[in-house]
Amino acid sequence: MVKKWSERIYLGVIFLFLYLPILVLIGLSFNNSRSRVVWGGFTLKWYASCFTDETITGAFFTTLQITLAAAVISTLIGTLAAIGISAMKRKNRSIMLGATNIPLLNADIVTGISLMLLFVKFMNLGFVTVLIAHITFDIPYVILNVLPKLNQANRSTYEAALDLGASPAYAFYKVTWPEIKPGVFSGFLMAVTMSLDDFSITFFTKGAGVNTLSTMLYTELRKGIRPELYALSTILFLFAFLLLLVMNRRSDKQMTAGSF
Amino acid sequence: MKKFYMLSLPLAAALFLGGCRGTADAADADSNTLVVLNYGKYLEPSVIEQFEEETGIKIKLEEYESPEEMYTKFTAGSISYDVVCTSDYMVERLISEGEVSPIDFSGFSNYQNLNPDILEASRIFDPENQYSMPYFYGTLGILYNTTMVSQEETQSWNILWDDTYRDSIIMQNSVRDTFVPALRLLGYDINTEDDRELTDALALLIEQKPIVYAYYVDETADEMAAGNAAMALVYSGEAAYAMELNDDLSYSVPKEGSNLWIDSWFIPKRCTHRENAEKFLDFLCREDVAMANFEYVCYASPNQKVVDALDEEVKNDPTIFPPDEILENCTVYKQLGIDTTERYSYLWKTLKSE
Amino acid sequence: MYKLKKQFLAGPYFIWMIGFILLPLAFILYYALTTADGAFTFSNIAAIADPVHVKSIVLSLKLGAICTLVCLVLAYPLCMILSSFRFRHQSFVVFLFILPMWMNFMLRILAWRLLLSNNGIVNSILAAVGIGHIKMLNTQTAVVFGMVYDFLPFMILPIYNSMVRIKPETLEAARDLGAGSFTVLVKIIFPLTLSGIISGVIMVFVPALTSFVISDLLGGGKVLLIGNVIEQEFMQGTNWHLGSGLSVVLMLFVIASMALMNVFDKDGGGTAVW
Amino acid sequence: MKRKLINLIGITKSYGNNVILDDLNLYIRENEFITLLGPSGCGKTTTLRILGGFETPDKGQVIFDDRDITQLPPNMRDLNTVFQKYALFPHMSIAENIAFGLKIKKKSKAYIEDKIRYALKLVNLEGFEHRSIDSLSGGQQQRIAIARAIVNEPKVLLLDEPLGALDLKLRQEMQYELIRLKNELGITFVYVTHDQEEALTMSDTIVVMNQGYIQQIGTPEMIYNEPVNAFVADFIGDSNIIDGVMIQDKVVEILGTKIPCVDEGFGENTPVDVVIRPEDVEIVAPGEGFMDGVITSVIFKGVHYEIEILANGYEWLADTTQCYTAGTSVGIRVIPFNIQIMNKPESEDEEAAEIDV
Repeated sequence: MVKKWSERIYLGVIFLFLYLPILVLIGLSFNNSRSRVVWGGFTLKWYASCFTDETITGAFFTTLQITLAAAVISTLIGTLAAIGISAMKRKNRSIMLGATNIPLLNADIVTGISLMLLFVKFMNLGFVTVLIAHITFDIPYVILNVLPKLNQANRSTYEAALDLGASPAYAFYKVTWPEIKPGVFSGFLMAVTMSLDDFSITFFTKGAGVNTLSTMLYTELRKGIRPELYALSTILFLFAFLLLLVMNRRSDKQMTAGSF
Repeated sequence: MKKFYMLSLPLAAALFLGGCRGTADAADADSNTLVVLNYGKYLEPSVIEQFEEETGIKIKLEEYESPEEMYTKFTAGSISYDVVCTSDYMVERLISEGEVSPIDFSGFSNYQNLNPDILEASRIFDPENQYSMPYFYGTLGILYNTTMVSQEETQSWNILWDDTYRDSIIMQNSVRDTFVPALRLLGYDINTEDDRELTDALALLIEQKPIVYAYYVDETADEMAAGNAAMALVYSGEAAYAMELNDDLSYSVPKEGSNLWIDSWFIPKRCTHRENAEKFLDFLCREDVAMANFEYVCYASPNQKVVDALDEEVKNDPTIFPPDEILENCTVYKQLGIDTTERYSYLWKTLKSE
Repeated sequence: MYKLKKQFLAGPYFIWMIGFILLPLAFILYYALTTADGAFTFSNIAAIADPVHVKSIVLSLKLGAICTLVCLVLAYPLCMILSSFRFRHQSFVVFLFILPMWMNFMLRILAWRLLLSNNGIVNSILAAVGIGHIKMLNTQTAVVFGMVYDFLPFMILPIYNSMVRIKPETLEAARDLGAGSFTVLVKIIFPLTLSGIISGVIMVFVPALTSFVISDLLGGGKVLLIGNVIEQEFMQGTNWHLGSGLSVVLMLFVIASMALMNVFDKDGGGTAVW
Repeated sequence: MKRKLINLIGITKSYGNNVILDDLNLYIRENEFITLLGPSGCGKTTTLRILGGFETPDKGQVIFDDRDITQLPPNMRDLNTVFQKYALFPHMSIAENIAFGLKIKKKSKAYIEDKIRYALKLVNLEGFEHRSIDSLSGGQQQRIAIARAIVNEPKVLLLDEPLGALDLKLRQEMQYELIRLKNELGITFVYVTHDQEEALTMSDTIVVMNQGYIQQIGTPEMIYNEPVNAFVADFIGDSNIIDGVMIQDKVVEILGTKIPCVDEGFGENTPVDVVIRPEDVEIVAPGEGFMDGVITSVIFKGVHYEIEILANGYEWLADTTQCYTAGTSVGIRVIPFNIQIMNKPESEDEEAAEIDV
């Protein structure tokens, strides 16, 4: 019993550590003062104004577009790549995986600048370049999520499906897909998260007039962050939080009584 | 196929959002646009709307945080900016690199509103006043908390070396600004390229480092407003913002002298909408527009009409409009040679790694 | 026949990789090995030997190592507790830890500044309890703290994943054969989670080594990491050649640390990150 | 009789509202090969896990060697388990796996090496010391799991469906191995299975369980020949189980026909279950038995034919060595001794609880 309690306390402390800054930011979104450090009483006005301010909604929609488009495209390319890589010989596989690790391991700023150096040689910076950059650093997350699931998946079931006359596409859809689906799904969500959170790479690859929430925040650091941004971030966070709860409820229902 | 459908849903959403954006992008092809590069929050949003309404020109605004950052993006050359606002020495650098084209002020109807003194001061980086148009100006000084520091103390940069304020001093996280107090205390020119003088200043700054609370690039105003430090090296504009948040704060420029900065507009050579750019600059000189911008930014305006229209109290506020006796001791940054720039960069790293 | 076809599925990614991963890397290499005039040089790489740069990379290695160790010590027991819950959907746990990232990173670090500053919330609580003021912000400790905060999930996730893969009967078998809790931990759980630990260590150590925003925001600009040096060369000093040279050196350190970790990874499967 | 080594007293265990074991009482004698037999969910594995120390009963006591070990953790118990899915340590070699328990007991190196060699010999895998686990077949892995358990010289070896994952041939071979091992080692085996053939082949004693209750305990012969209720009869081998009415002592009516039997004391006109084993059904010429019918199918089973006869609306199952063709009219006869009469349970719950030893 003591062990149970100390375990719970430990869990609680870690989660407090991870979520404390978020509580602070949610608190700030209700602060009736433009300053981060002065409490001016409770207000909901930032929630009203964050949807009327055009620059904020503009940045918000750009963020959503880039995040979603990059996540979907990188999920497609990444999943296909993972399937391809898993079918490769050991040597080719390690070469591919080595290259895949580069964007994960490089300093963000180096990735951002190197992409910028590339882009300016061939095209104008703009919405598309940010999108390409995001896809580039999203793909590794997708591959690394899908690949373990492919390795766990039973290869013979796929072959059995082919043996039973299924086309490769149909066999993939009916046999392999259900097994890697959780990996693809979490890869997609990782990609969304990473895109949403990125600043450095976006900053270097964006063109005039393209602003995401991160880059907008950055330009506001010196002269005070508009409190609407706290409100918007809170909304975004709560949305993700609700999504998680719904997902968890669904998994509760699927929970079996456990084996005996 | 349900699963693929699910996957395609976010893509559809993205494309839909893209469709909404599409209208904005379409303006790109339209010649009637203007790509503006400016510091963050340095332009009253209604001014943009007003300009677009009056002229039908669509503005695409790009913002940045520090001149060096701007330089990185600007020289990468991927975006063809039509009109750029940046700091004095950066204007000078770009002029010397041949990136700036002269502005034809003869077509302007509001150019004469500008204060000739400031135009004169601008000659340090733009000798003929032909490449740039001043937008705002101000000083570098000490923002201090009157409950912790007295006004007399802040009359000299020496206060920043006072051990009684250990962990209560905020410096700038940018190399030239932080070197200014040290150089002035030693009696050197802030535009010095003398290696020995710079090394002396570095020694002074290394001596200071243990008592420094932080080198902040941003946030100084907020930290001061929160009372987390007694004083900070800041630009007058930031000081004004901080003082708005906290009545205990005050601002002064030490007698040894400091930096006078002038943020100016210029038109790059690669500009593709020159006519629109000049229209825009002329528009900014208009009294009502300049006033709107002044009220939004709260920095000293070089627009004489604006100054004349202000209350005496504001006009004589030394935080916003530096008095002449202070200006006399202040110098505008000059662009330094490549060797000195690299030297500075190295000294800065040395200081930080101590 | 099918095998051949399957490999081609990686085709689009392969092209993407060459275009947007390897080619930019080549640009960095080009800059690293040339001067501003375009002449070939090793000086940008050799610049790492400069005392200032040595100092910053040593500091980066030190703080990165401390951060990794703290993350490991915090994450391991946490994963043991979490894995005992046996969630039906492992991804639920994953999302619990990446959920905070839906709040912008810079905002979260700023919130920590608010919490840790001299007159901040934590100090107010400490003062109220009577412990008094502790200077937390703008120290190396604060930087490590911020790194641990930011990178902890990347330690937790791979370890958790390797932990839930251990079959319960394997642990029962060990207990059955007379192993006490400690022996089970050392002889069974630890070796079976080793590849997860290695992934976690890499996923934490590498970004900690290259980070620069955290040291700026929580270190008050007083802590100069190699990431800060590179950032400065690109953003302030505008010496891209030197910045690229140091980036290349940093990448060599990263590769070296990965190779070192892989020596311990018998499975050679250190890539199973999630 | 050997002494009682293990005594389970009043064991009750439930998960939430799901009662797995309800007041179970059972003793296990020294050197006995005892099998817990029943369908999945009958509580046999839970009983084994309580013995092994992996579960703690909600109520009741586990007495081992006159000591209450109910709360003792598994690593302190003097018994070892062979798991259903082998549960070998994937990161260790075969020798390391086998040495695991011995190293914990701090045995000398020479002793451990001796033991490994001995154990591998015992399970017919000599020379496998340094192979890795992945290189072994299922049967080999299972034998390593057994070797790993027995080197510790436990007083009791618990086996949880150890042969379940093996193919038929291997399973039969392993059955003989287990019997041989038991005889060589002279220790108590507690064996859990749902396979009645396995249970009948190897056990000294079989405990038939259903829904958390013990149905019958006895030697394989007893269980097979004298099932105490329809559940046991049905579960152990094939049976003809027919609704009947006990007209009076020694006379039972099934399918509209009165036939003689040897049972008494059920009262008059009592509904009963009548159980007749297929091999006890004699096929005779029409009119010579107590009932006539038509053969509907004949399946060759190697040693015998399995024949289905439709008579009075019931599909009789009969085993015979003689060959018939489908469609033949035949008579059915069973000698009274081979007719088992059982009380009908009033409800399903009672069926489970009926015999509670």
